[in-house]
Amino acid sequence: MSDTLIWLFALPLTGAVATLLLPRQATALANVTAVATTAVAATLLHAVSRQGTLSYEIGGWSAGLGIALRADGLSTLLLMMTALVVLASSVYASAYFSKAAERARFWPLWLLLWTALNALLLSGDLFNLYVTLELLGLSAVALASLGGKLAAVQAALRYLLVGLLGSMMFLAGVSLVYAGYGTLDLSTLAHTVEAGPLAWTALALMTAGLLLKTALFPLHFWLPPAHASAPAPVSAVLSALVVKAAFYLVLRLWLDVFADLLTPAAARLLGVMGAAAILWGSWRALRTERLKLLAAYSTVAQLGYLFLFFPILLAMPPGPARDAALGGLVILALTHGFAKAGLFLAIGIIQQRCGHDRICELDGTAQRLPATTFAIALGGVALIGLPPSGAFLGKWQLIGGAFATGQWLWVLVIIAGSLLAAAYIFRVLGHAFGNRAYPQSTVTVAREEWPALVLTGTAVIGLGLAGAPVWQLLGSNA
Amino acid sequence: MTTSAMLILDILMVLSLLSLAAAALATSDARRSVILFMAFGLVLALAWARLQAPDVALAEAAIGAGLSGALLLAAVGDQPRRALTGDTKPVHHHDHSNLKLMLEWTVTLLCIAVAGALAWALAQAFERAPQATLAQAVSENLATSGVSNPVTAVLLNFRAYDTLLELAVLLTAVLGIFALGPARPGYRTAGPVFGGLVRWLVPVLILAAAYLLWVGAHAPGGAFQAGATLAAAGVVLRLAGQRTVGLPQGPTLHLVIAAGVGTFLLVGLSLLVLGRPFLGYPPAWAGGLILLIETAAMLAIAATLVLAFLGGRPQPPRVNVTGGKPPAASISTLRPRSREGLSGADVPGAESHKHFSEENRQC
Amino acid sequence: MNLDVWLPLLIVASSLVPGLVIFFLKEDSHGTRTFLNLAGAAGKLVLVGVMIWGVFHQHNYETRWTLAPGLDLVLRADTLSVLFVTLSTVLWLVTTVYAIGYLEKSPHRSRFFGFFSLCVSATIGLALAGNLFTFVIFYELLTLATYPLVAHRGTPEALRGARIYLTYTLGGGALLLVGTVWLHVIAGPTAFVEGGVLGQLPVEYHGQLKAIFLLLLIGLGVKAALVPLHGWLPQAMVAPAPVSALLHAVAVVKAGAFGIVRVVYDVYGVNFADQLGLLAVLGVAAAITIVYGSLKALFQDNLKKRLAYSTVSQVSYIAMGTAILGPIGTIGGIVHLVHQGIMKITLFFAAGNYAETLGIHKVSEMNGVGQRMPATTLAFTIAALGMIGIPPIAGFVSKWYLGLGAIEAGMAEWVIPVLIISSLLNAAYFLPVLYRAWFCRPAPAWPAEHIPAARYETAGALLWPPVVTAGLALAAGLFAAAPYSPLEWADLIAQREYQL
Amino acid sequence: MLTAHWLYGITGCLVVALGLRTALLHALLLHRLIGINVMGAGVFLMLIAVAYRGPGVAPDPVPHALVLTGIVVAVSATALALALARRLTAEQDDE
Repeated sequence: MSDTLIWLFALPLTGAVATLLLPRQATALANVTAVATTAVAATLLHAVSRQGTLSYEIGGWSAGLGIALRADGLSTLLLMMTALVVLASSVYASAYFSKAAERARFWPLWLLLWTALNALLLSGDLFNLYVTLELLGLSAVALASLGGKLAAVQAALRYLLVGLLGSMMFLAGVSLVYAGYGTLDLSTLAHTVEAGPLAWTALALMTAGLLLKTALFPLHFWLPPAHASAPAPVSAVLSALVVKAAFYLVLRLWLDVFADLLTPAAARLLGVMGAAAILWGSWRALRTERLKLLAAYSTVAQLGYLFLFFPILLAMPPGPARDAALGGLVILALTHGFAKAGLFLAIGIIQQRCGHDRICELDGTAQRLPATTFAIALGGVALIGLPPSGAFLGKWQLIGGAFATGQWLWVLVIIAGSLLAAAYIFRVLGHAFGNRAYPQSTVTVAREEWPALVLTGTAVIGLGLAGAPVWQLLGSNA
Repeated sequence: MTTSAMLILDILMVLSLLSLAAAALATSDARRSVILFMAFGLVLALAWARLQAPDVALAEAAIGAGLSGALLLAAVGDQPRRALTGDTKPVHHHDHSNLKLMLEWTVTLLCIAVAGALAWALAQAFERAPQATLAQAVSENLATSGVSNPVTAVLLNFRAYDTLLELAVLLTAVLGIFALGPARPGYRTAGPVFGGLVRWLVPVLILAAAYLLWVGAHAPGGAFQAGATLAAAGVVLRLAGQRTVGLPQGPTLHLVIAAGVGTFLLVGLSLLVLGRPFLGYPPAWAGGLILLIETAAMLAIAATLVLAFLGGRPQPPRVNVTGGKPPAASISTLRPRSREGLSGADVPGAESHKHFSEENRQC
Repeated sequence: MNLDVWLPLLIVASSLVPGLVIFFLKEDSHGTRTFLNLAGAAGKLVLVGVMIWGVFHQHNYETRWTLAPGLDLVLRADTLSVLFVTLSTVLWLVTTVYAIGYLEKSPHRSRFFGFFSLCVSATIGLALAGNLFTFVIFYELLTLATYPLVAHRGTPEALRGARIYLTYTLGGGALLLVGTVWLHVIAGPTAFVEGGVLGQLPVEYHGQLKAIFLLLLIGLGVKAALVPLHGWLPQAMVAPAPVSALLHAVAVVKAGAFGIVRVVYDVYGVNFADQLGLLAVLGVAAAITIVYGSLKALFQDNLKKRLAYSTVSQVSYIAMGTAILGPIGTIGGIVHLVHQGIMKITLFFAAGNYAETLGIHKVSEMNGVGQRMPATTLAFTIAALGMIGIPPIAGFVSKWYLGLGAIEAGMAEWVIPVLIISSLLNAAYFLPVLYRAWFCRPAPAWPAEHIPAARYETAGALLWPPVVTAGLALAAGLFAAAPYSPLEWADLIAQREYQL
Repeated sequence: MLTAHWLYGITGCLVVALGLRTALLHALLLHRLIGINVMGAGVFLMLIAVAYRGPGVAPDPVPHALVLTGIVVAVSATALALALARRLTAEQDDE
């Protein structure tokens, strides 16, 4: 059963090699790989929900000497989201890239990115995590630069430099850990780590590097241009999954590995940065003229909510209340993943059909591209956090936690952010409902329109009405 | 050698390291700073040799200093300065200069703080001097690892998974480079003297690579050092004006650059299918499998590094223009690609839309 | 299958499913759409009938679905929810017929009817909500489902009206959410229980409970159009007439008023609310709104705007009834939930007919419209007189009970004057309209005669709904004492709330 | 704790700081790239210093392996960055 952990990264990697060697069949191969990997992820989800955390010692070497893979509730849920989002985006991409040359360039990098994501989510070894981070960063940059325009290349270059800086900081922290504790295995470290300059510096360096990669305000400057100038399916995955991978690592380090030596003050710092991200990101999203930039800035804001959970989680004693809050954090992250991916895919369709993504010229989209507009509306509902989206449950937990721990101020930030989100989403929908129509083709390819609908639907209906298992899964091995 | 002499050596080494690093980062002239960086790398290699890390020293000399240097120099060669100014900065420095000064100071202080924290942490680490490091574990399991060089054992057996992903990183890099456009136009074909030099230098390098690969099992060396040496041969050929530097074209080229990852996966997964753990070599076969993987890895690494040096897929002869052309040449070759870019702005309908944009400027 | 578990869900689904299907219909598949709409409405009516019978006989219908630990989506039928469900279902049926006639060959009908059904589903959902969490979910869904209806015409004014509507309701929704979560943290899942649940909480929480009540009151007051939160309502009248009917009578405004009733009676408990001094706050807000709305209505020449302000005023009778301690006042408030709905929808249907048939939008254009459109004008007259409180029309019953209740509760000295003033104002802004309609000589030509006088004064689908609802308004007054009449049902509710 | 430890260890820290400063401040892409590489080298130096066990004692091979991996990853990243820079020039000249 634990072989699934291997296949989760081995399948996409094999697919990458295959698509590279057989460019003619690349699209077919990639879609097959996507389906197979998703199936494996589903199997894993099932297994973990049945028998709790799974782990695998690569090469049969005991963790420490060798590298161990681990899949607990948290990583499994993220793996599942990754699989579904990448699968949908792959279907979309098969229709999105018209030229064979483009497809041949795209698929191997795409599957390498997936490999990196899965490897990162599974890895239980600090240095291995560094390698996965680099693989993730490089593949993401290569994909982001596929746009080929000046803006895209420039953004990709900045993205790369920032990413490298982040990984170097992370590596410095890792080196300190090995120097001090003689191990790289996360679970071993969790037991041996003790407060002191060593642990502090290591955690600080690793966290700083990861915050740079997950674009937490004020380290977000690189994100909007990079996410807004990439091809639609790439933007979808960058915004939905790649930044989340780095966030996932912060969560692991703070809540699992270094939990014992964390002070509320440190968590409050993260909270303040998160709050700033919410307000600033939402504000910029409201002011921007282009739909893709809007989506990118909203990512900056949404990540802020995730970090707002830290001061609340660390102020709570272990127990059902804390588990509920953690579940809220996870379901918020998942909802954003699905919603934002769907949103970017939908925007890609609008961009292709209308030839632009200027918000003030979208009038009549609701008539010309009803399905796509509906997808945007659904995604918007999730971003605002309105019921029945999973984000509603997440924000409920967030507000509840803030009240329970007496941190009222965060509530104001959450409400302000949500209202700003409503403002920028309905600014778009307002234009879409406008009846000043432009003479443009209304032909749409189902293969392009469905993925966006399915993803945003999952975010709103799926996670909103059937989200309870998330808590069970997290609880099963907490 | 006496400890005091050793100490003096150490101090000299450390000082030169610091001064070279500082100098490399201080000079504003690109070419100079690259050369200083390479020098820094070489001294670093010496320092590591002194710290009994010969494998790493070799790799640093060959890759860290050698090939990175070559890449950077090539970049300096075809980049007009302003390109390297390429706005990659979050903060805009020009005009208001006192803001710039403030920023510089804050960053400098931050870096000092980082250095301090690092040193402090490191000091504590050395005190704790973790006894239960993996060193013992490695030496205990070395016998069954299939090789006698502990570093190779860690790289290709105990932590083989890291190496697999690392090869994936190399693959990603070269694919990314391919996606960005064709290789630089070749250099002037070598004169008789250099030509003669090349004629015996290249075989030597290839032999050296083979030797490093073979010796890696029990002595310093291995796939990476070997791959780097092989790449060096490619670089030499390239400098001699050899356009394709003996690399295959088309599908075969893909086969080569994917060889490392492919072989690794093949071995790992077949073991899994045969009921062993992923990458869990049977002790009897370990040596052979590792050599197999290392050979494939070497080829892939060499190819990747050379392609990185070329700056892309080597062009079929007709495109190439002999004679070192100014960047304009490489740009002209890029033009068509930038047209078929993927960004939404050049999808059908973009033109037909243009005339609407005017009347809607309000809002 | 077990009906007790499935009935509430079925009642919501009976409009939700057709709505979702309609989205995917072609624009021109008129027949299928009409069939789905009417079938859904009729089916819902049958199911509701079953539910009324069951609830009357102490049946317990409950659908429960866990969304997260401690957060259950609960649909439950009690006397109060059944009252609101019945009202919405009946009026929805009528409004659907009217809308089908009204939107003859106007664009995007599939979209319109899709959201129209979602809107009603949301209303039914919040009527059946078994706890505050569920109520909030459907309350927000209602906001979302109404936005496209208000924006339907896509004109700049429509979009502007929709934007204002959204600004108010989402703002209110946010406060409601905060209040609900806060309450959830203090008191755990707050199920709606007759007589309330918060009374048992220790004294140190009372301060927080007051703050929470204000949050909830503002959140609900936005939809209930309590002054000064009423700003969106007059703006939203740019929407098509069926939507106005929906906003003013069936769904939105009602949802707010219903929420206030729920919070006071089934969350706080009316006695506990009084003990905290919250009823007084509510009463004052209601009184101000009643008078202010009527005053504003006086100065509107635009007919729909005048009706909108009259709604602002009339809906607060419900809040007023809630604020009056004692069963009689409660009956007055709750029965007005129904009466106001029937009468106001009649008025909006009639206004819509004037606009659609003769292009009349202003009161000043209504001279002599009584001769041209007698049936419509008669319906309008009945409803208007009812609003003023002339016996034997429904409105009179409500006001009568409110007055009695006030006297019983010893609040007469300020409630009675408010009732009298507002009734006078109602007369002042309705009677002139009736006078013009019946007794003034018509202008040589109507502003824009779309539908010529034929067998009927206008299209049948437009004519019958107001006639029917006017009849209902009359019946609700005449047969107030009959079993299953709104009054009797309100009486039943009051008995259960006060455990009489 | 040996002299070599703190001598090279501290040097590593300083080199990291030097590289970091350039990576953050310098205007020229090439210098920032070199800065990042220097930073990496500093980290590697720290690791090798940690692995050192004194004369005559076999050093810890694990950090050596990590550094080897790190070097290769660093060169791949540098190569990609330079390719991007080259494309950027071309695009800028296109403008």
